Amino acid sequence: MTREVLIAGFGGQGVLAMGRTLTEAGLKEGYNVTWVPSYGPEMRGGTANCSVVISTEPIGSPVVAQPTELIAMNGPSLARFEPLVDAGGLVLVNSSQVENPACRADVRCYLVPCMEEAGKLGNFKVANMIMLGAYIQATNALKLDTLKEMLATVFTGPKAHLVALNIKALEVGASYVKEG
Amino acid sequence: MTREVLIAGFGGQGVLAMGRTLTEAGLKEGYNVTWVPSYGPEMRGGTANCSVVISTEPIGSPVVAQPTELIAMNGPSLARFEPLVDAGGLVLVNSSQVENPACRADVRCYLVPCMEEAGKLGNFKVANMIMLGAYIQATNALKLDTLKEMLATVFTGPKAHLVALNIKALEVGASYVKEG
Amino acid sequence: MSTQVVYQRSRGLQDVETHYCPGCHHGVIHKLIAEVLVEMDLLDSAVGVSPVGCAVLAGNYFNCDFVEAAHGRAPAVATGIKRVKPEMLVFTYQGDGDLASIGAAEIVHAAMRGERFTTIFINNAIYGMTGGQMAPTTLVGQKSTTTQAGRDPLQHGQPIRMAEMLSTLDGMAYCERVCVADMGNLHRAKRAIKKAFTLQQQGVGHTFVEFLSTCPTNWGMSPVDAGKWVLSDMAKVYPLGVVKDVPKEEKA
Amino acid sequence: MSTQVVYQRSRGLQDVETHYCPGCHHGVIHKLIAEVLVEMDLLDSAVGVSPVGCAVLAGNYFNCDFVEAAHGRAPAVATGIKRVKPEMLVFTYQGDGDLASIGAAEIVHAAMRGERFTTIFINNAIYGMTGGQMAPTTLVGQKSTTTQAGRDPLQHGQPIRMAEMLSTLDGMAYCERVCVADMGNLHRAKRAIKKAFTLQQQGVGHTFVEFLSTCPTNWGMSPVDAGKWVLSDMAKVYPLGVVKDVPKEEKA
Amino acid sequence: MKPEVIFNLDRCKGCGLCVSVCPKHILWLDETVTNIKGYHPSGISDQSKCIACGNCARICPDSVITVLKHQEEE
Amino acid sequence: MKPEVIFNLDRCKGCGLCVSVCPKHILWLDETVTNIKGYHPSGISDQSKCIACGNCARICPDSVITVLKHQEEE
Amino acid sequence: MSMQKELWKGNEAIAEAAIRAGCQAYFGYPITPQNEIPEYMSRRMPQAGGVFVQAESEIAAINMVYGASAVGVRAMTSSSSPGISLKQEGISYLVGANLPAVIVNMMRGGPGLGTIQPGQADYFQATRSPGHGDGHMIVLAPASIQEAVDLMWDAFALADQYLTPVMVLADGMIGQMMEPISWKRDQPLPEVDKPWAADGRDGDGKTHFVTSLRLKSADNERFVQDLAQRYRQIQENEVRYEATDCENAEIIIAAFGTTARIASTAVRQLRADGVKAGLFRPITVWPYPDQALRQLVLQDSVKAVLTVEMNLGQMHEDVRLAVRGDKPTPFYGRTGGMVPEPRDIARAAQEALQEVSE
Amino acid sequence: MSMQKELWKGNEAIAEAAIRAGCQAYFGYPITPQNEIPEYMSRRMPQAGGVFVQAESEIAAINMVYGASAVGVRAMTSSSSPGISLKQEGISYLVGANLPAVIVNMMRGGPGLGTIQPGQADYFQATRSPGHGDGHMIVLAPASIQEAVDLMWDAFALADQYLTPVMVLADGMIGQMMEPISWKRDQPLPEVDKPWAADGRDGDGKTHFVTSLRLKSADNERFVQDLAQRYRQIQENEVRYEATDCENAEIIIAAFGTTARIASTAVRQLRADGVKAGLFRPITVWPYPDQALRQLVLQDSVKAVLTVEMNLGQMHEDVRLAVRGDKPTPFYGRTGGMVPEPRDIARAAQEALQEVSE
Ligand SMILES: Cc1ncc(C[n+]2csc(CCOP(=O)(O)OP(=O)(O)O)c2C)c(N)n1
Ligand SMILES: Cc1ncc(C[n+]2csc(CCOP(=O)(O)OP(=O)(O)O)c2C)c(N)n1
Ligand code: SF4
Ligand code: SF4
Ligand code: SF4
Ligand code: SF4
Ligand code: SF4
Ligand code: SF4
Ligand SMILES: [Mg+2]
Ligand SMILES: [Mg+2]
Repeated sequence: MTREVLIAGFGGQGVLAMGRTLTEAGLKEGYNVTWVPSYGPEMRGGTANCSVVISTEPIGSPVVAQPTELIAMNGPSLARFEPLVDAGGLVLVNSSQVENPACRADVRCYLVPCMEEAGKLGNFKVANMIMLGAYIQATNALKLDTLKEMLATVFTGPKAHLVALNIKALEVGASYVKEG
Repeated sequence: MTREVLIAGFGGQGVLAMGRTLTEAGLKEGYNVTWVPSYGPEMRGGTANCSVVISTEPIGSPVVAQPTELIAMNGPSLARFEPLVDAGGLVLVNSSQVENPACRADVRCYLVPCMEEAGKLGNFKVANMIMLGAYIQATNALKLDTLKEMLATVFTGPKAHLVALNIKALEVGASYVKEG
Repeated sequence: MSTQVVYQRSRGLQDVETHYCPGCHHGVIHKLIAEVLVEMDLLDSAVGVSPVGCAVLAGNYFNCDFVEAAHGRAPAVATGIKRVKPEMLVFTYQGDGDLASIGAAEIVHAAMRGERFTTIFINNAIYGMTGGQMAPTTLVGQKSTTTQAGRDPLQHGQPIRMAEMLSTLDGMAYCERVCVADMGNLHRAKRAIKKAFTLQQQGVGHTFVEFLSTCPTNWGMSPVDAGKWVLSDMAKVYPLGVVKDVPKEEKA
Repeated sequence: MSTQVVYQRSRGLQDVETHYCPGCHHGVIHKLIAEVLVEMDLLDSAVGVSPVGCAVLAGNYFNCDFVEAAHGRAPAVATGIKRVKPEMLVFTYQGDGDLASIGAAEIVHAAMRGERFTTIFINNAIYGMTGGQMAPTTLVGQKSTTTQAGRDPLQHGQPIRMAEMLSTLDGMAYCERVCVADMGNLHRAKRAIKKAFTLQQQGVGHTFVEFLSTCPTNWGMSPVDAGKWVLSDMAKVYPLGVVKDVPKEEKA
Repeated sequence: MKPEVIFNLDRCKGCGLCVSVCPKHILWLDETVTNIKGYHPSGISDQSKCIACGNCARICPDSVITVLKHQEEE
Repeated sequence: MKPEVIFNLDRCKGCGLCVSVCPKHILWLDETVTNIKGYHPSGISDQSKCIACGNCARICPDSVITVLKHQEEE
Repeated sequence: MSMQKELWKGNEAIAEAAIRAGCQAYFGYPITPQNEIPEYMSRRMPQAGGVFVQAESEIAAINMVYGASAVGVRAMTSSSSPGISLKQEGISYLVGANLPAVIVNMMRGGPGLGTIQPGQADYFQATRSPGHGDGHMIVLAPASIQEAVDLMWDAFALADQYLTPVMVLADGMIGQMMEPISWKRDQPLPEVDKPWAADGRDGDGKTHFVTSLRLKSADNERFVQDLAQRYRQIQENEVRYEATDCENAEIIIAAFGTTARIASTAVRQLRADGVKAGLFRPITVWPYPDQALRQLVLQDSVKAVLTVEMNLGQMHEDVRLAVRGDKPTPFYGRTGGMVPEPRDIARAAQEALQEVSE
Repeated sequence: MSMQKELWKGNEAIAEAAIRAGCQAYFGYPITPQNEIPEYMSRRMPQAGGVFVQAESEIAAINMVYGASAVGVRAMTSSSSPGISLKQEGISYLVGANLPAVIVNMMRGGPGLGTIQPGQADYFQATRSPGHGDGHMIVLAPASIQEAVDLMWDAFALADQYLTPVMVLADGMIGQMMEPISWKRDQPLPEVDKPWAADGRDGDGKTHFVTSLRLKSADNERFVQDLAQRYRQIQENEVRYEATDCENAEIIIAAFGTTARIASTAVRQLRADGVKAGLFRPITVWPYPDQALRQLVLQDSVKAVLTVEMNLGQMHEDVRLAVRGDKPTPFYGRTGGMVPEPRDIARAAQEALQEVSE
């Protein structure tokens, strides 16, 4: 099993953090994992993206050129990267940020209104967690519980109250896919 | 014919100039010539030397490692370079600057008291011209007249009066070898 | 009805987007230079030298010729240009890492020789382009990615005041420190650029305008707060105003 | 009969000949440093950093450890040393080409950081080692092999005054300009070295002693005339005396 | 005299500098709008209060703003 | 007190700095002698005039000179 | 020693590994894509009792390393391509003064300012000419963060043992990516006696003079010949490489660093497609595993050796030197910051085989 | 055009030749053994209406050249080994920005400060890696002052034609010696149209931006591939060498520059002793006359190719690449500032032949 995930969006949408959380969770479940960010001035105010590979085999190339799965957090990212996705692959779209979202016919596609849902949870920052929940649900790549456990170790001390919120966000995202 | 001349002495004795004059004269007579100075901090206050090659053939190496002729303007130079001279070669010694000058048995040797003779001519600076005269006389490498002609083109204008002095110096040096 | 243009995009800039972060003063300073180039009719005969730093792409933004220099070497590149093309208006545009750190020797010597080009020095107290490391101009106590507990004078020394240091050199003819953090300062800054370019054309020596600038991204401030910090904190360490004005002193 | 030694060769120097030209002040200055090292009992714990320049072989002459630096980089090398061996007495010995030209960035930054070593700066207004080219410190009108008609301010700028320029930096704790052209100055010079070393040990910041020195060979003067020229001409452009003394100012 | 303030909205980065220098406090960042760059762009609340001082345009790092003054022909 | 000025002649480069700082003008360069380095070394003309001030030794770049003061035991 | 896997960013892992291996001083200057090294060092070095200085330039940094090393302290610097070019004189001085040092180069795409994306075009600079004069560095080329971490111990040990600068030659990919590692080696290297260090006179008053100046040519030649002798020792004893699936392979792919790990996927794909492909990966690119490669190439089964690099063909020259025309040596390269994809490499291998069979 | 012979010092002849060839600006910094170049330029350039600036460093000098060249002016610099190391970043920028420039390297013995005596150990740096990234310079290696003088015209012409830095790679011997030359070429090179120069906007308002930054990897790759294309052209069209007595030789001596002229005496001595020796002397050491050498070496008569250099064997690698193991390729080198003597070279050749016949 090799999943090659590309996660892309505006700088500030938590795209890199989403990738890191996913990678860390993959490691926890015993997979080989790699994470590579896009870096440099192209990040500045513009877009950000990262490649995550989760595999049962040793990982050769950590760069995802032809994603099996794309998470597009905004319109430009969808436009730029959707054409690269493997036929039969998966595309997750943050539909709050894309006008008239539409996907290729030969890929599995989910629209997740991350901002709206995050707004409902009272914190726009968890938009990426919502998306991550959706991703897990849509792929079964990892267990949702693994992520939940991780959250408990990430948010400690004065930030402990964020655990529940983030778990909630994961679940909202997941449910979105189940239902969608 | 290939003459490989090494000229050595204290800095300030006109060693490099002597070599250049010789080289220039060789060129005038249609020979292939090269001149290489020693350079760098070893010159500083210490010793100076240069290699002159005069040849009927194209000159490969301009560095004189095994001189056919050595002009030693002081004791350290004689001590350092005499052992390198070709057997049957020529050694000219500025005997004014060398205590108890003595030469190898297998080389032709002339002692020229350049300073004393220069003193007699009223100008210590022509010591090197005296030695050059001696060299020409001892080797017949070039014509004394070539050098004399050159002097007329080197010293012009306000320095024209130096021509005669330098010609005289060449002749003194030459006569020294004739007689010695 | 007649229409008067109070302000429109300067012809001195190309009609493209910049890559600068929101509210970064690089963009504001670019505009001022562009406006002066237009007002002095220099677009055809000016050449700018861009640094390695956030302004590395300046040549894509200005509507005049540009040469991109190696990190810190803009003064040497500008020297090469001005010496062979004395009729051109030559200016460099350098950040504080570029000019005050790696390129310290080059600016000192261009100023010493009195090279007849103008330096526009963007002091934002940080390495912007590379993500917020300490610059020689970083304030004491200021945090950066390489001084995470704040700049400590014992470890890192105290901020370097380039305008003052370079003004000890006889080749420096005109040196002023300005900023664009409010409208009054913005107007003064533009006048300083114009004066520097004018003096360059008169061949009086090196001309130098230091801008206290912002880096909202790496300072972790909003653009508006960053502008306020320039006035409240930076200007204390780097006083605004004319540091040296040889032509004026000579007249007086 | 008892015998008192008024002066004998310093134990701070190795018993070897130097390669310096007759009468060159490099030799005199070496002696003063060596004497101070002996008097302060530092021979075992001092390390000098020699430049690329006539003093490149200083490590063969001094009776303490030495590290030979790349041209101009002695302040960086000394920084590397002092940071990892703060208990050692570290000093650099640099010529004006080395320190004021190619190495301008390194000395500016060592001074800015207040690196706790001592710079001995030998300003002889020329590149000695390479045969007499213009240095940044060459006087206006002074001839050199690259300014054969004399240094021209319009072409080459005016002499750089390193002591004054560096004293604008907060990291510079003590900066004095001295010479050894007569006995009074020689004694003052030695005191300056001792003071710099003492302040270094107290960790107050960067300490810097600039020597106006001679290069009889490339100036084309006798050693004695060269010494006179230091006092008559050089000292006019480079005033002798204390330029900065932070510990003293703080006390006052 | 009728001032007009024109925004090239796609170029706006929502930095707020224009807002901070408007003497009439009539500029604001519209959080309900996101432009193609992902920013909330600047807008004018009450054009009639504008005095056409040009501050907003002069400080805008991205040359988003044009300020015009229309004069009734007399 | 009997001053003594000792020269390490082979090290002397004949620069004349010692000569120039001797308050008693008793040092000179001996043009009749050339040492192994090719220089005319320094020498003292009248040792008895020496006041053992040490100037000559202190300024000599090549540490050629040692100055001693011999004291009659009292 | 914990063998638990931890997720690390390449740059930070390398910095941490250096500290754990016993590095006592770091001097550096920011440049993408290696900024996390100085940033991490600025935090951690003081905690570890070591020295961190943000130098005013790459030149100052390498000369600070020179100073620290000259007084016997384990020191390192890091940079990326343009910054490494600026260090050439300093590296040559380290060689000339027999000083140990570790230099990390996170290569990016050149020439000039180029891009900040990964590249491998500093191979020649690293392996052929660290500055002017006859000098070499030992050059280690890790293909994963784990290997980079492990090699930091070797880098410092080799530097001390052979009194030479050692370069860790990686690229922006390895610097920027994260992957799991375990801390296999957790003991700092033992202190090494450095009698030549200029850290104060010996008890008997003997001084130390660390210098690369040997004004007399004969002295300098003696030094260079001694260097050459040491280089022969290094070539004999320190060659490292990894050969995977090379036995009886019909095509051997030669690649180093990031390109090699990408090529390993290509090799798997090729094998899946029935092509007997193997991967030859030098770990020391200087000294180059010349003999090892030659032996493998001379197998009857081998029809071609395909070199793959992120440059115009630099290691390719080492491959050609090893193969000496005995087998075809095609080349596939991406440049300027572009990273090859496994399928491209696989295709190049297929094409190479086809050409041979024609 | 006067064909009369004049005695010139190498450094001064090169400087004068540059001016006569049409060089308009010189930027340099003193270093032995090339000081006479800046000194001469400081006198003559202003007389010739050109620009001379003594830069504050070698780095400043190469960047001044970069500036002058960027606005379309023929510019040069010169230095010697350590100074050339400092120019590596700048040279890489010239390559990256497609800028013509001429750089003279009067090599001395390295590494580090080394000696100021002649050396040839910057061969790798010159031919393999002008700085980081995939770049090359055309490298011309004169063996006499006459040739150095003549090559100055070629250097500037090639730089303009291929928009590339060109290095004249000589050594202290050629810089310091005097020998007779004649001014064979006395016309300055024609002006070249440089539409890319940043010397003011075009009539239609088009601006020029001279840069080596190509942030998008794809753009940078396109640039590097264009470079590679130009390099292939250069390799096809600009290879220069001299082969003397190589036909039917039993041993070919391969050497460049000063070593080659010394080897020519050795060849005469060998011929006098009845040994059929020949001399292969590359004039362009990049591009290397690979094919020409290979052809000569493959002659049946040739038993060995002896490479002679003043280094540990750098051009030797090019010889081995050309010979591909088809003939023995022994090496004789002096290092660290030592200059080989003809008899040593002759002896090495004799030994090489003996080894082969054993
Ligand atoms: C030789 C070299 N060293 C380092 C870098 C990396 N680098 C790029 S920009 C920069 C500094 C930017 O800071 P500054 O000059 O203050 O400009 P700003 O981005 O703040 O405007 C550095 C260190 C480089 N490109 N080249
Ligand atoms: C990188 C480099 N550039 C240039 C040189 C040549 N060089 C040797 S010494 C020197 C300058 C000497 O002048 P200064 O520093 O004033 O010392 P002085 O000899 O006058 O005491 C130069 C340029 C060098 N060795 N290395
Ligand atoms: S990083 Fe800082 S200096 Fe650079 S563009 Fe962004 S805000 Fe401006
Ligand atoms: S060249 Fe000048 S500085 Fe150097 S030793 Fe001689 S006199 Fe002194
Ligand atoms: S022109 Fe002046 S008043 Fe009108 S919106 Fe802009 S800043 Fe406000
Ligand atoms: S200043 Fe310009 S970019 Fe910033 S918010 Fe206003 S219009 Fe937008
Ligand atoms: S000790 Fe004083 S008085 Fe005696 S010789 Fe020396 S300088 Fe003259
Ligand atoms: S000062 Fe010293 S070297 Fe000079 S003449 Fe006097 S004794 Fe000799
Ligand atoms: Mg900055
Ligand atoms: Mg000097």
